[in-house]
Amino acid sequence: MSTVEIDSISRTEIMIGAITRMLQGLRHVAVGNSSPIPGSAALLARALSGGELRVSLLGSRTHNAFTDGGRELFDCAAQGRIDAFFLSGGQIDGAANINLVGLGDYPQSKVRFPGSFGSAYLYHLIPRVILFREEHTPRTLVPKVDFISAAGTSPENEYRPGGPYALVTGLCVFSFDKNACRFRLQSTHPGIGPAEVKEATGFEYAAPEHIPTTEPLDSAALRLLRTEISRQVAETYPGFAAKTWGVVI
Amino acid sequence: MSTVEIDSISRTEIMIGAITRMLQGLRHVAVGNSSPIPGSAALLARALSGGELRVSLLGSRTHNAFTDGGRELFDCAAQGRIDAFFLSGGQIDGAANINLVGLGDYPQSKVRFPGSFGSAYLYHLIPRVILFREEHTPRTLVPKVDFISAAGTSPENEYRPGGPYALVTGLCVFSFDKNACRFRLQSTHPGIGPAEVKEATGFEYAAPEHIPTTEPLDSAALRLLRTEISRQVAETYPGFAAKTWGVVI
Amino acid sequence: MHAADMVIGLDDLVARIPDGASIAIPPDYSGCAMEAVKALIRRGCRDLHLIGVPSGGFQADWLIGAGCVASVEAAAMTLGEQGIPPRFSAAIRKGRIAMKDATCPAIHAGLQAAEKGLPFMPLRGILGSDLLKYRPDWKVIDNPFGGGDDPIVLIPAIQPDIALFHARAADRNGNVWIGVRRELMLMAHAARTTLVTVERIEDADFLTDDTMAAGTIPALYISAISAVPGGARPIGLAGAYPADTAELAAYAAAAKTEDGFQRWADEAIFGRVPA
Amino acid sequence: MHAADMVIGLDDLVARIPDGASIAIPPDYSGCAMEAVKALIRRGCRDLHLIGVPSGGFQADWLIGAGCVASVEAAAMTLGEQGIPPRFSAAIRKGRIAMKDATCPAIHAGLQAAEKGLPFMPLRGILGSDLLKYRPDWKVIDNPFGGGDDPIVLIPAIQPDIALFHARAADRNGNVWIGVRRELMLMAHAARTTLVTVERIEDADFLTDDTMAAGTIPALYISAISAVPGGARPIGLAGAYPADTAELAAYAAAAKTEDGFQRWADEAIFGRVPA
Repeated sequence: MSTVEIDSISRTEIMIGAITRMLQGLRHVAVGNSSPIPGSAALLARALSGGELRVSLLGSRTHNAFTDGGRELFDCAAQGRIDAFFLSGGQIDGAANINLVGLGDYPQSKVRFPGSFGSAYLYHLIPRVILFREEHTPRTLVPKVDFISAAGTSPENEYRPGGPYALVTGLCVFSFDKNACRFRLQSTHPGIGPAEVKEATGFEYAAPEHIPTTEPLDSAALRLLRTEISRQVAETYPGFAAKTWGVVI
Repeated sequence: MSTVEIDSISRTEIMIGAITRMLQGLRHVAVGNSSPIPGSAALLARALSGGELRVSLLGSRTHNAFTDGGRELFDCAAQGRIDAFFLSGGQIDGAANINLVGLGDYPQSKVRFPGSFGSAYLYHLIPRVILFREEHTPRTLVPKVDFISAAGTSPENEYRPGGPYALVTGLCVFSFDKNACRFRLQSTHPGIGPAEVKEATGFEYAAPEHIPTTEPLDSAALRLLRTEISRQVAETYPGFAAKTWGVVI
Repeated sequence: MHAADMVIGLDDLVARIPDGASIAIPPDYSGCAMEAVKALIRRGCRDLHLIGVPSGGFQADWLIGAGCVASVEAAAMTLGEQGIPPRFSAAIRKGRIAMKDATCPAIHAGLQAAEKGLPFMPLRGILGSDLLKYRPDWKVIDNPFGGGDDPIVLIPAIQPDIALFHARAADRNGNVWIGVRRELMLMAHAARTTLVTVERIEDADFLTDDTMAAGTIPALYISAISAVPGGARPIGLAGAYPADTAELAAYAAAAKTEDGFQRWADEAIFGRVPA
Repeated sequence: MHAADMVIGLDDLVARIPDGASIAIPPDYSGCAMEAVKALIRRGCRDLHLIGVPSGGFQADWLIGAGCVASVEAAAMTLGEQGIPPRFSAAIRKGRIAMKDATCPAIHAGLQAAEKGLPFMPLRGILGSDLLKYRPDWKVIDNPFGGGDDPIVLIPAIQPDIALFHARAADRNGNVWIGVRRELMLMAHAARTTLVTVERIEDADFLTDDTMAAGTIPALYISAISAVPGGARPIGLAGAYPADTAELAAYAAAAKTEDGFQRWADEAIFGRVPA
């Protein structure tokens, strides 16, 4: 195992830091497949909580306590035992709809994404669903998704204990306002201004006059992330850990 | 372990023999709790089949292959993987309705039976349900049960791959005619005549002119039952095995 | 929660069961927390709603005899070869407890609905049974996937306040090994609070052992654990110790009358030496 | 059936999969019968309906690339860190396969309905998703237990003709140990025919060992078994051997084009030495 030098905090680490903060005080967060940034944040948040936070990292063989097969995550969510989860999207729109299926007409998508996974269900059942997408461009954050894998909001009468809480990108953090059914710019990452975010965002969102900078991880947390946590991440996401921290297992 | 002498074939063994014959050629039979006579028959049929017949003996720790908890029997039945099952009743009526709940008005039964167990479900799903009741009297075989735990027949439109196949008592064997919705006297046990059966039966049934005698187990099968099988039975039904064969474990 | 906080004394464990709670208990052949039931009776618990998963046996009869029970939902009440639970049968005759008669798969279906956060689960069979008549909470709809005229029963979710059972072992993290007794896992998934007594607490992590993990309920679903060696006596515990059939028969005989039950309880539960 | 008759050669095993069969396969992290999939491709199998439980990965992409697949139902198709399965994505673009997009719990619910012999299972969520638009087989009803105006989705049963997977071990009676990978048990319960490759066949009876039994699929649900050591390579098998990431990456790179896939298949599947 070797670790390369990292001079300063990376964009990925800013995203991890922002998500880590959203998990404070929770009891149990689950992380799906193909979610290395949230996975890193969850493992870091667990370490910072002194073990109070449970993390179920799907696809991991060691950070996954489930013993009832593939269905357990979904049952567990419906039981109200999962406080937070993470979803991404090939496209995400201003009403927090996400598209994990493809671009263009369905089903013969001109660009096909992997598919909806559990999003159409978990988005409705887990109270704090954190959206994440590193690429923040008008191509990914669009006015309206081509295919709704999972809907951002639901009519009042529908059973929906869960829903979107925030959207973390490579440029900023949005919170989601369920009543207004739109995002609100919460903070911009170090070195990024509100104008850059506006330029890069394909949907309308609320923005207060004063927008703070996304607070980076403090140096102790950053050190923890780059040492112990990065190695935990590498077990499930070897490619990601190698690219981000030079961790090779 | 000790075995007492038994001079001749007992009524219980006649019942076991009659049931054993009904299990020939089947792939899988399950036996519920509180079913020592069918359990003995199933274990004997398995031995006679040279292991072709699978037996799932609920309540047994060794003759029970289920690994998915209490629900597995019911799921397995619905999958069509169980060919035969056994039900009894505090009362059984001429339409093959069974009462496992109690006598008199419900719910304040003047005599309370244990309850319906899985009968209301399994009776509908398992093709060959064999009813058994050692006590053959107008008190147990009645014109109409006080409470229908599980219905003998269903309207044509209802989903019902399963249902009653026969009724084995201490006096005789009835087969069940689904179209006529009534029992038919198939054979009387050695030493019992049709008149005795008629006297003892509270419901109407069809009876052909010539009624054969229930064929007892041949001596090899009887020997097997009294030796190896009786010890297997004792694991789950120690009281029954002690009473019937003097087997003490 | 830290695993260390999960392990508590038996009296503290049963203190988590409020009067009036709905409480799911396993059948006699699964893993019965008999010592916990005794402690619950000593506490003078009242108005429980018992849910037999799917049936009730000695535990239920003890609780009914001691006046702890207002109502029961079960597919059957049985002491196995010892016959009908005598205190249950007397309570029914006198109308002292309310009985919701069910059928085994309906109990499993209701718990699975709760496990899945669903309002109901469909279930085949049952049609034509008088059970349906007395269960207005069970509904019949026409199968939306059928050709019409295909009635099917829907069973509403059963979410117990408490699941209470006994198991062979817990580990240092609060994971509980139950082996093939998956109905205990179902109970833990479905219930709001899961209380477990175990033979022993091992200094191990069952979840890191592939073989043990397969039969383990993760601590996530466990609220509190007490170490109670012999906690399933006299019912017995598979793989640990057999039933004490003499003691079970003695109970069944004694409990035939209310006085007999009281004398039995005085000695067996309250530890009072008979005069 | 006698256990001895259950153990057959790999070619005989895949001969049980008829052209046109619906076949359930596990996700890459569970237990994938990669060698069996190769044998199926060598046989020239056609018109399969693949069911990803709940997703499809390398197995699915190999079969699609080799022209064995008519349609796919899955919640996702992914090679994990290797991205989108390239032959799947090309087949979609060209309209060569029919895709039934699902969501993970809907696949599990459909299989559980089949496991229970039910026509359907209810499932929360999904409302508002375009998945519903393209799944006329999914129905929405008003929850009969709600106060009215509480729509809920019903998922029809998914009963695969075949379940195909790889596991660590079978015993001499045909019981298969799968540990915590209970989705394999669900597949075996739900499918008409279950075909399994295993690392080894042990001279043991897993069901008589309390610890092993907890993670065992009884032979009752298993149709045939082949002993294929390394049968999950290059995906890997938990507790046995890791993924061969270099080989997986090489596949993902090669399969970007149809020609690249053919060259890869010639060598990796048909064992032809490249010219």
